[in-house]
Amino acid sequence: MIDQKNLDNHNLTRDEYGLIVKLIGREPNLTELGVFSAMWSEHCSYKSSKFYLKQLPIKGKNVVQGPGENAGIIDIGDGQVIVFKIESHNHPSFIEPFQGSATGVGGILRDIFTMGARPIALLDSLRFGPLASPKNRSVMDGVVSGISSYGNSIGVPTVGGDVYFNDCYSLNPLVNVFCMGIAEKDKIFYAKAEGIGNRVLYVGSKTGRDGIHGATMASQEFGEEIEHKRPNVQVGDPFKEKLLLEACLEVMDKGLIVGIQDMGAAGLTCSSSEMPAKSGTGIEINLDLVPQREEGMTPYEILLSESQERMLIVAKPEKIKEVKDVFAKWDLDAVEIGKVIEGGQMRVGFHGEIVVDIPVSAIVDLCPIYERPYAAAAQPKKEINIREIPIPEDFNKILMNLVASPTIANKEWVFRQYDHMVQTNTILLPGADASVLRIKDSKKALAVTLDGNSLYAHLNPRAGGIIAVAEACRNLACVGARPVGVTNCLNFGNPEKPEVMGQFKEVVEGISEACKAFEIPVTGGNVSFYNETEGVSIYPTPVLGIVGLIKDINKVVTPGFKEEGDAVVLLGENKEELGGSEYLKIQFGREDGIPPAIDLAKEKAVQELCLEAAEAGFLESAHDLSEGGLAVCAAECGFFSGKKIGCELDLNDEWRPDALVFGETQSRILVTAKSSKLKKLLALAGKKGVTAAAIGKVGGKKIRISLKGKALVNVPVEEVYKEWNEAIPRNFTVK
Amino acid sequence: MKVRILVSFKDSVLDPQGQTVKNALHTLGYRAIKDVRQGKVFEIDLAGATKADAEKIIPEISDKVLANPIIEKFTWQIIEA
Amino acid sequence: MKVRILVSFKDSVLDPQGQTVKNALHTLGYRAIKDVRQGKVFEIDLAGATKADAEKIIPEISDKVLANPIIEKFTWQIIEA
Amino acid sequence: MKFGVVIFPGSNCDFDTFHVLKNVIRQPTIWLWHKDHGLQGVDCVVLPGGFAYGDYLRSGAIARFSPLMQEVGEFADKGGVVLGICNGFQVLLELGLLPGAMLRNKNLKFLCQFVTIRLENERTRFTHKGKKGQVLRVPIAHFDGNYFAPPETLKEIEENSQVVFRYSGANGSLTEEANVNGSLHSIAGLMNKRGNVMGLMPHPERASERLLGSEDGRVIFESIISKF
Ligand SMILES: Nc1ncnc2c1ncn2[C@@H]1O[C@H](COP(=O)(O)OP(=O)(O)O)[C@@H](O)[C@H]1O
Ligand SMILES: [Mg+2]
Repeated sequence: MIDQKNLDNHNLTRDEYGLIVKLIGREPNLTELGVFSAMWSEHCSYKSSKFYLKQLPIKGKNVVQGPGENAGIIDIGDGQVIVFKIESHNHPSFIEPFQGSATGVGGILRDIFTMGARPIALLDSLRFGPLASPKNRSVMDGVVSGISSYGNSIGVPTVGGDVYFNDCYSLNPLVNVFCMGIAEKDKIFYAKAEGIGNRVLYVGSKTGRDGIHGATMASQEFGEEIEHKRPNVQVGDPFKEKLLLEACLEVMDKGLIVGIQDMGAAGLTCSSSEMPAKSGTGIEINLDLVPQREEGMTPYEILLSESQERMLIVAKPEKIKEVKDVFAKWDLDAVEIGKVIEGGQMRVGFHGEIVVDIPVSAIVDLCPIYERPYAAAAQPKKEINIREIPIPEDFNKILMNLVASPTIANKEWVFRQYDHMVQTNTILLPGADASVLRIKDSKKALAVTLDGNSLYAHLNPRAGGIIAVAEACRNLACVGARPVGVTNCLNFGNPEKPEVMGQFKEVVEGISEACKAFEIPVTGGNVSFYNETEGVSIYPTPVLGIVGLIKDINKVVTPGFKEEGDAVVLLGENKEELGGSEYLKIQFGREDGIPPAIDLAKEKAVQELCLEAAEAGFLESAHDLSEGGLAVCAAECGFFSGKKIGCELDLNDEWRPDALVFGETQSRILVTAKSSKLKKLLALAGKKGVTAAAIGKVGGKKIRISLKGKALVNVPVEEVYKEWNEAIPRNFTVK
Repeated sequence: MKVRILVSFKDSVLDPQGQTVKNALHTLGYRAIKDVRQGKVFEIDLAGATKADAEKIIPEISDKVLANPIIEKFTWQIIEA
Repeated sequence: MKVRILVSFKDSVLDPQGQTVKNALHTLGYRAIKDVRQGKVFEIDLAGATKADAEKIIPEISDKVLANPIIEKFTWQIIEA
Repeated sequence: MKFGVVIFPGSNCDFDTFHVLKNVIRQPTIWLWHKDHGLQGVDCVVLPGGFAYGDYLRSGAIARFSPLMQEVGEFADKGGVVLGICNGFQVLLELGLLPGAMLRNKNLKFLCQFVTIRLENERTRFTHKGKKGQVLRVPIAHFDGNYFAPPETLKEIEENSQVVFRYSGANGSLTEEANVNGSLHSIAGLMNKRGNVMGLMPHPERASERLLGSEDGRVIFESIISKF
């Protein structure tokens, strides 16, 4: 008999239980309850988010697969597709930073190769508490080593990502991992269990008692309450995954299988119910045949284990031998554990008894969808009275402080630990606005970026959503890439709280609005709720992963200044905006105000200008203005020049000097051009109706910025570089 | 005083390294080997400390620094007085 | 039978991992710790094997596989008959 | 010249190396599977980078026992040309075809970055197309690249001019800073006494195409394929 305590332990409500009984026509046994609990968890069912996610634009000419599969698929022409997706691994990464983040990488990789794509790039979006705290440092150290150990070992380059620091992440760090793969359009595989009588094969690591209830855990707040329920965090085995990757791609390439699905959250339960649910079939499996690492495992444990590096395959009986041979070649076992049946039931046997017998559709498709109450919460904070903020004297000092802020500082300490060059496709290494990968045997290249400023989203969720999309696209424009597809990871607090639901609703609306404006389809994503500890929630943190296509690899633009004497041109308009800026935070300790306004039509025009100028060969460099504004942008262009070249810029605006130099007004890109091409560039801007001002020249060893001839910033690039470069590593050096 | 601390994955946790070593040894013909678990050993010099000191310090640092109790366990012993 | 093999760096080889652990412990205030050396431990299950078997197999695999004699040394003992 | 690229379980620079040999250096190149027997008449065996057997236990420690490696050992004994890159270098050390061993990088972190290395010995099978003192810009990507050998061994290596590359500054100077992983004598690449087996930690295959930012690595492949 299922009692209230059972329900509490399984994080199911009375109503949900009532629905389960109705759907299966009787009371479930405990194992069946476990199955429902995992599949109806927030993490697997998206029950709180689905309603709002529906508004995301998912259509597009180039969309081969939108949301609903393991990953989204976009056609890039010439018979090729890209397959990409982002996932969160926040909770495990806090409990065990190394293994938590490592297994996060393992999970997203499986999502990609399970579709027949060879993974070609990983990116990671990380959020930590301030590095002054030893705990935060050790979380960051562990997370980065974990990602590095898994990605490096398996040989997929980790080519980019982002890292932000804020108090709100001290007890809830975020680890979002993105993976992209490439496949031939006619060789995509899906999680199908078609063909009555086809066999179900289990491949990969043995099943142990790890991570039971992982999905449920990711669907609850942290607190003392959940402490005792904490499962073992799984230990990743990248070597096993590498074998699995090669073997799976080989059986797919040889056309030996019908369908395949990884065992991620909710393990065997998830794959063995989703596959038949998608195909309108049923499945029969015998748990006695499942390879087990430990003795005496119960059906409940076997079904809900989240042991890593496992896949479920459906193949025709006559192909079984060949499938097994391929796996044997890679030192892996493929074990027959069941078959596809008629009738839509999931029927699980154990020691000669049927322990689960429920309709797959009930588990997979009929979870209630909630339109949770939301409060018009998180109203944008009141406009700050900008005149209250004194204009500091020493702009050099501010620039030094800004580049030393870990959010802005050089992230090389992180990406130097990632093999970002393996596969020899990375032609624009991490550090740039977007990473660029060549596609061998073609003139094309792919650009990828992750973005999301949560302070903006905290101050105005809708603007946060819009800006995250706009900035990601702008980053792509800076390297000369046009966006082709979007994935997103939405990290929030407890959705049962109306204010959090309010934030969620607005962020999603913002993302939808921006994606529609850019006419780019959302092909998938991930929602991570309950990033909340002892009642304190993270800032709403949307992370956008956007992929762009470059038609001619020779037209790629890079952020570094090139030659002394090149003209510096600012595309876009300056404004007087300081709300939510890194400048206010670092200099005045304030996280308030209204984040920068954004006009999507203007944003698009600026990006289009940058793209056309790149295609026309007018640009020597391009880098967008974001955290830290113009001064930080110009300094970075100097750092990326390789020779630490400076620049001399003179502005001619009526705004406050600190807003001009450090403000984060959107829709601006700093580009350089040979003086011979300057006129053409400005003419093109005029034609497109985009404000563009020649504001100075590349050259010298200093960053010099003045306003109407009056010097504001005048500091050697080398000195600024040193601060920028050492800000993160100095937290980790033990003498 | 010298202390030895052994840290290894809990029995229920997968030990990919140990597994791989076991497989390698099998391939080399060492069939007598039924299982291998791999862990870490720390030898710590506590010169001047008393047994009571060790009994206070060692479990503390093992739990806090050397091992992560979520997935690892430890044992320790004094190997030199 | 169960056997434990400890593999550690020879004294002539620097052990930066041990040093790092030591520094970390110092930072946390554990000043009593004078030195840390870090190594590997293997626990091997030889179910059904005799002592003589172990005495033959263990030094062999330690020397050939588990330790690299250029940089490492090993010791072993039977921990469960 | 016919090349054979060995695939161990866990190799991950196998495709990259194959690509450069076949499409950039344009030589007949075949795969050699670690479980197979027979080197199929190759003139040069290349052990690529990666994480053979996950690098569990020690880098290269398990791969050395692969059936094919016994034959690679015999091939080397007969004077066959063998090149080990990164993990391949580690395998050669474990196998004893090259002297010494690898320790963790001195900062105990994985390091992926471009480095500069100085060509120390140009009178080798692997470098005769280059010049002594020439500085190459080539990426590294490893956790265990901190070269170690006992003093007697080091002395012998130096006396026999077996050091082929050292980590150096861009101007060729040997500094502690340039020696990113802490290798003894800044050793980045090493050959055997006979001169037919070389291992190096940097990845020449990642620096053989203009698009990737450096073509300095080609000198090694071009030396191997031309008459020495
Ligand atoms: N933020 C989102 N935007 C669009 N689609 C989403 C979002 N979050 C999740 N989805 C889609 O919902 C589906 C189910 O989520 P998924 O993350 O695949 O579950 P699992 O963790 O089992 O892989 C996927 O197709 C995913 O792309
Ligand atoms: Mg999935």
